[in-house]
Amino acid sequence: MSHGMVQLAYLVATGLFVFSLHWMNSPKTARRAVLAGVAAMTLAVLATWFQPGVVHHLWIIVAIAAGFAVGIPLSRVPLTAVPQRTALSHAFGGLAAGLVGAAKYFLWLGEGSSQLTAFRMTAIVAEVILGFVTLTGSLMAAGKLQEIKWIPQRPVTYPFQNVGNIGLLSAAVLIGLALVLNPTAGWAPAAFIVLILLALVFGVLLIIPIGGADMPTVISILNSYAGLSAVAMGFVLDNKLLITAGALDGSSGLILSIIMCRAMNRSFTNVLFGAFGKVQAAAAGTEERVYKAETIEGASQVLEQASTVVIIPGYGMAVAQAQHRVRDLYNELTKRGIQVKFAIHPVAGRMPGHMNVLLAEAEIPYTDLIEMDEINPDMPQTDVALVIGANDVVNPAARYDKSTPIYGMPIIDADKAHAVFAIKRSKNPGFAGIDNELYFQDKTFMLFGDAKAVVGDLVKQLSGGSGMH
Amino acid sequence: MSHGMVQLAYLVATGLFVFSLHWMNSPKTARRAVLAGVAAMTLAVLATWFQPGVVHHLWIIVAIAAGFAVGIPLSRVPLTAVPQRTALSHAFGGLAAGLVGAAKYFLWLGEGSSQLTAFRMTAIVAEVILGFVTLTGSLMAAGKLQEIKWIPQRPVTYPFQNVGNIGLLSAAVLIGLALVLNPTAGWAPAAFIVLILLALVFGVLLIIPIGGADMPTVISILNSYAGLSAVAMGFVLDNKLLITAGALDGSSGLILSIIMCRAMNRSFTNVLFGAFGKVQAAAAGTEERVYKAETIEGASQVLEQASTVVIIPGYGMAVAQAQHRVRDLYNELTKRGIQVKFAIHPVAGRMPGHMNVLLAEAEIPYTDLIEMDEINPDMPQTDVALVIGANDVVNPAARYDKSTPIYGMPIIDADKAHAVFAIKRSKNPGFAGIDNELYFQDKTFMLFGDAKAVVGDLVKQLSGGSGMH
Amino acid sequence: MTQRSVALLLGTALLWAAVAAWPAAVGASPAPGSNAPASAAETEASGAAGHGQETSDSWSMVFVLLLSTFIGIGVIARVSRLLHTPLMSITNAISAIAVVGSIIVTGTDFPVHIRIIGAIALFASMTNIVSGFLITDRMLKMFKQTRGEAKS
Amino acid sequence: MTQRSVALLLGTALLWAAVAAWPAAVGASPAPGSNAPASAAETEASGAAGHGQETSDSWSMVFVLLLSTFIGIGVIARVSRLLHTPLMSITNAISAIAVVGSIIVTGTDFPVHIRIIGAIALFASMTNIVSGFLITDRMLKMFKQTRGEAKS
Ligand SMILES: NC(=O)c1ccc[n+]([C@@H]2O[C@H](COP(=O)([O-])OP(=O)(O)OC[C@H]3O[C@@H](n4cnc5c(N)ncnc54)[C@H](OP(=O)(O)O)[C@@H]3O)[C@@H](O)[C@H]2O)c1
Ligand SMILES: NC(=O)c1ccc[n+]([C@@H]2O[C@H](COP(=O)([O-])OP(=O)(O)OC[C@H]3O[C@@H](n4cnc5c(N)ncnc54)[C@H](OP(=O)(O)O)[C@@H]3O)[C@@H](O)[C@H]2O)c1
Repeated sequence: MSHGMVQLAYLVATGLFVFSLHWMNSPKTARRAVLAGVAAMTLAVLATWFQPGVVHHLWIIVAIAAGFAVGIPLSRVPLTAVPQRTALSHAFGGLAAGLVGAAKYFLWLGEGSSQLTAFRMTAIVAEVILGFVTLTGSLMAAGKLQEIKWIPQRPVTYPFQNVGNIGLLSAAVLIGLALVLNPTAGWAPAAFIVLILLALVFGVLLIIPIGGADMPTVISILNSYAGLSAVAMGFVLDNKLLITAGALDGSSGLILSIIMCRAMNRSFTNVLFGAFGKVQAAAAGTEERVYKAETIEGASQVLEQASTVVIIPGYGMAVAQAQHRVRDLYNELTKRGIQVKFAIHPVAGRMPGHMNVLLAEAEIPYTDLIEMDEINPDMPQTDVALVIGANDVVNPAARYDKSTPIYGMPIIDADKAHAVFAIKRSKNPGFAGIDNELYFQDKTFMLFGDAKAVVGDLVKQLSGGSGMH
Repeated sequence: MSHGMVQLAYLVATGLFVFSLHWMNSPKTARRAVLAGVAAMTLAVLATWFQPGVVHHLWIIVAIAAGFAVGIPLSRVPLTAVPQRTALSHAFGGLAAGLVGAAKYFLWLGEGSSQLTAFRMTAIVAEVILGFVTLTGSLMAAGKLQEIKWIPQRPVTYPFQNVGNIGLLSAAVLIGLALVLNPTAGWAPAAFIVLILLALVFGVLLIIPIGGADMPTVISILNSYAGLSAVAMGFVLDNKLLITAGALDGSSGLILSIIMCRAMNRSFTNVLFGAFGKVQAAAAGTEERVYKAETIEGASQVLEQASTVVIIPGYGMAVAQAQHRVRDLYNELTKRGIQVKFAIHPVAGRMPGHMNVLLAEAEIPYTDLIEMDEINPDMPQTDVALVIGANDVVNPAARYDKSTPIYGMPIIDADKAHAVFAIKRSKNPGFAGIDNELYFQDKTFMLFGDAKAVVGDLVKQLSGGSGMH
Repeated sequence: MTQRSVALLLGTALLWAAVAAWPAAVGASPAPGSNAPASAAETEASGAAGHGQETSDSWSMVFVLLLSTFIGIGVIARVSRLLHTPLMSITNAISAIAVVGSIIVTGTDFPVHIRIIGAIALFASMTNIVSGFLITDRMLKMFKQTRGEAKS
Repeated sequence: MTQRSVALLLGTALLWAAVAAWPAAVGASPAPGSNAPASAAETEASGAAGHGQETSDSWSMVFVLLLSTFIGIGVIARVSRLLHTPLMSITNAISAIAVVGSIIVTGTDFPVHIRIIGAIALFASMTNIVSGFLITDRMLKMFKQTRGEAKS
């Protein structure tokens, strides 16, 4: 393939990538997005492969085959493991970028100083730092999400943590600067290796002080690091396709993390840099207050009488894998002519769009998944709000209690419904560690138990009772 | 200014141009758009000017001063003359692009063949053809819009028009191709001049067969030609800022013309290439039908009784410059607690957004200017629809009569209001040349006369009568 | 914007890109010539645009064109319909970016006849810039949201 | 997206651009070296990415970066909230475009240790591509608009 043809292929691939992300704007066109993405990637791979300089075909085939062998099983993970998979994937992306950067450095080093211009060297240093930080950072994040034993879930803090981290980063940047100025000095290769090691260590230390539950935001930020390292690789290889694809990825990570921070009412910088510090544990409630528990029979009677039901799912539904039972409940209720909608909070669960995928998996039509801002005005006219494993996203304290970590976060107005049922296993608080006012309300009734079991029982009760109706 | 600083300035200017157009998405941020545009342009001009090679400062100052001297008065034209001004401006843009292309060609010609690469030569040919076609085409369009005597308003057709035009264009393209292959041949400079002449002639012939009323669409297309010629100049000068700004302009012209075509229910290709042919005149109505005329007194009584009035302005309001009287009418009616809205059809008037600027000029709040799709559902509940100089955009024939040129065009449902008043000067048809069913309806009453005069009389009647109320 | 028109526009952009880049694609001794130091030196001598320090290859420009077209489509399609008339005049002013080329042709030490051509081009672009931005601002000033605002 | 976050993102893009382009901006003998035929020949010999036919200057790349970032912001901000999880996995697959660099390092006639590094990188990117697109498609298949569609 001539240079011109390769560039043309890259140009078309660039266009297809943009179209791919454009088509993600609606579920109707989204599957086309995957097609466009696959086509673009195939084009890019083939155009690169069939360049005259590329001759070791067997090597390429073996590596690609290995990629398929690992990639296919990785795509079959249960949906609850998607955050971990994404993190692992970022680690792989960071690894690839870092390795290519290192390979290019040692190659050009062998060819003399004319190759290692300041421009290229800057790009290589950026690529290597970003790549290897992403590698270990994402591995740590994946470990925390998978709740691997020897990776502490809780934020780990120790004296001089911030100072140490900043020192480490400064050291890496200084070495990088030295390398840009003297890329071919005798000490340069050794310094390059040290740079890599520092990046690897920094990745670990960056994530250690952040709690497992903050990982989704961290993953999104690592996503944009992975994109930026692809951009840097584009600068190293003088390849515009890499720059564009990397920038698209980088913006995506950045925007998703901004959206998450907003919905949690935390500033972007607070998560990025405040993460160095220790997460402030909320004070436990002072007085013992009373919950009203309700039986399955009672709850199903109330549900049967309702004409509008809003189901508010949260992290607990994901953990319990209760989505299929929830679908059965939805079917039972709609069969009776009851209008059932789902209220989706932007940060319900542990990753953006978490509830949507789970409920879509259970074949609930997405037109019944309503965003918080749209459903809140209807809550006062709702007969029953059924909270399934959600906690922080329905906590009214967010509206007024300045001392709580969730103060100012927009919530779903479950407390405005005529009656509230809440399914959870215990009296423990949610992710933010604070008591939930909603559960002490007069009109709130608790259904204690695992979400899957409780919803299953409700369905059994309703379907058994439906004959007698 | 070093090369790096110049490029940085261009980079920032590129970003500012994008922001400028982004801010045009709402009237609230639109004035910021102008600021960003001016800042970007100033940056680009200064960065270019202060390059080391640029030494003839007096020349530049004189040319810029002349530009200000002509530009300032040109910006003070009445709003009804905006289409002509825009066309004239495109002519200037085309001229500048064409001249720079020609200058570059003769410069590089003097410097030998190594400068005139095939790539650059292709770009120069494209720039020159686009530039000079835009020049004469836009002048013709401006002339037709200004209704200059010796430029025929009506479409001019003659035998072999299409064949002749296509032949001319092919000749220009062939000469261009020859120039790309042999940019430095002995005949090349002469061929280059011929190319310019052909482009100039083609611009005239392209517009002659198109009627004056189709000019707005033509202007938009010429807008995108002007943008594309700037893109070509960017390729010639190896300047990314030119490419970006030109592409922004090119997409704008294209999108506006697509919007216009859609709203007129004509295909884009029909306007682009169908324009070569003769516009089919619609058959005149066969039977003489009866209009009911109404007096100013009668109309103002009905208006006073109404609780909702929708005013539907059209080209006639623009011609009569009646917008200030319309504002007075709006004030009189709203003073009485009557709800008054304006229904804005996307192609009312003679250019996109025409009605909006005129009504904004008359200080009518833009929140009362309602787009067609939004106001149509409310029309059946409207007491009075007041049509001021609109015709095609309220013609119900568009819904069912396949033989009319406007068949399929979405219209404003004036005929669904409880009563309709229509202000026009005569029984003549509108732009599409067909009778308007609406005027023969039982509930429609005509107010014959110039829009400005009639609305003025209505206002006088209402304000005079308001004391007796 | 519907999918169809986006596709149409992408098609146009690609077509244009292909035309612009064909010499590069068929390998007909394109920009490399302009990248060689020899010709760069010539460019320097003639004081032309790039001042010979760095010139970019044709493919970069094609990429820039494609990306800019995407941005243009995305941004313009979201411009409020209210503002289509001012949009026409502001893009008109922006397209007068041809001023950059005009300044170089006018101000560099070229033969007088070339500079005269340049000066005419500079005058024409400057007219567009000045009148385009001024008239846009004049129109935008008129758009008032509330009656109070409109009155004051 | 609010104005504020757009501004934030533009700022980030410009910052990054400035970092990437500083050698060019301060004139510290940057890309021209790579444009010179001598080094181009070396590149050809080493069979690296560009195959020495054309290399673009650093500024072109910075422009491409800026424009791509704009496109990214525009496109991503309009992705349906419903699809944020699949969005994360599709961008994940797209960022594996690093595969391009990996193929060159693996397949060109470089010393074996370099190629081994390349092969690991190629394996890693390929894993991301395959698993990223497959899982995205798997998730998207689940989104059904109507009950009938959901049932069938
Ligand atoms: N979505 C994102 O992108 C994202 C990112 C970062 C952080 N976050 C944070 O995550 C939180 C999400 O709020 P949320 O309301 O969805 O969840 P949450 O506040 O973490 O509450 C989850 C609730 O589910 C219950 N639960 C757990 N396992 C259960 C089971 N098997 N069966 C029944 N109930 C179970 C828990 O109570 P028991 O233990 O008593 O059962 C808990 O109260 C927010 O604070 C948000 O800021 C979200
Ligand atoms: N807006 C655009 O971008 C655009 C672009 C291209 C084409 N067009 C076409 O332009 C037409 C616009 O429709 P329209 O309904 O606004 O206008 P129209 O169909 O041209 O009708 C204008 C009406 O105003 C009347 N009129 C003219 N001068 C008047 C005056 N001084 N006082 C009172 N009435 C006067 C005319 O009747 P009398 O002569 O009896 O007074 C005529 O019936 C459409 O067909 C559209 O396709 C629009």
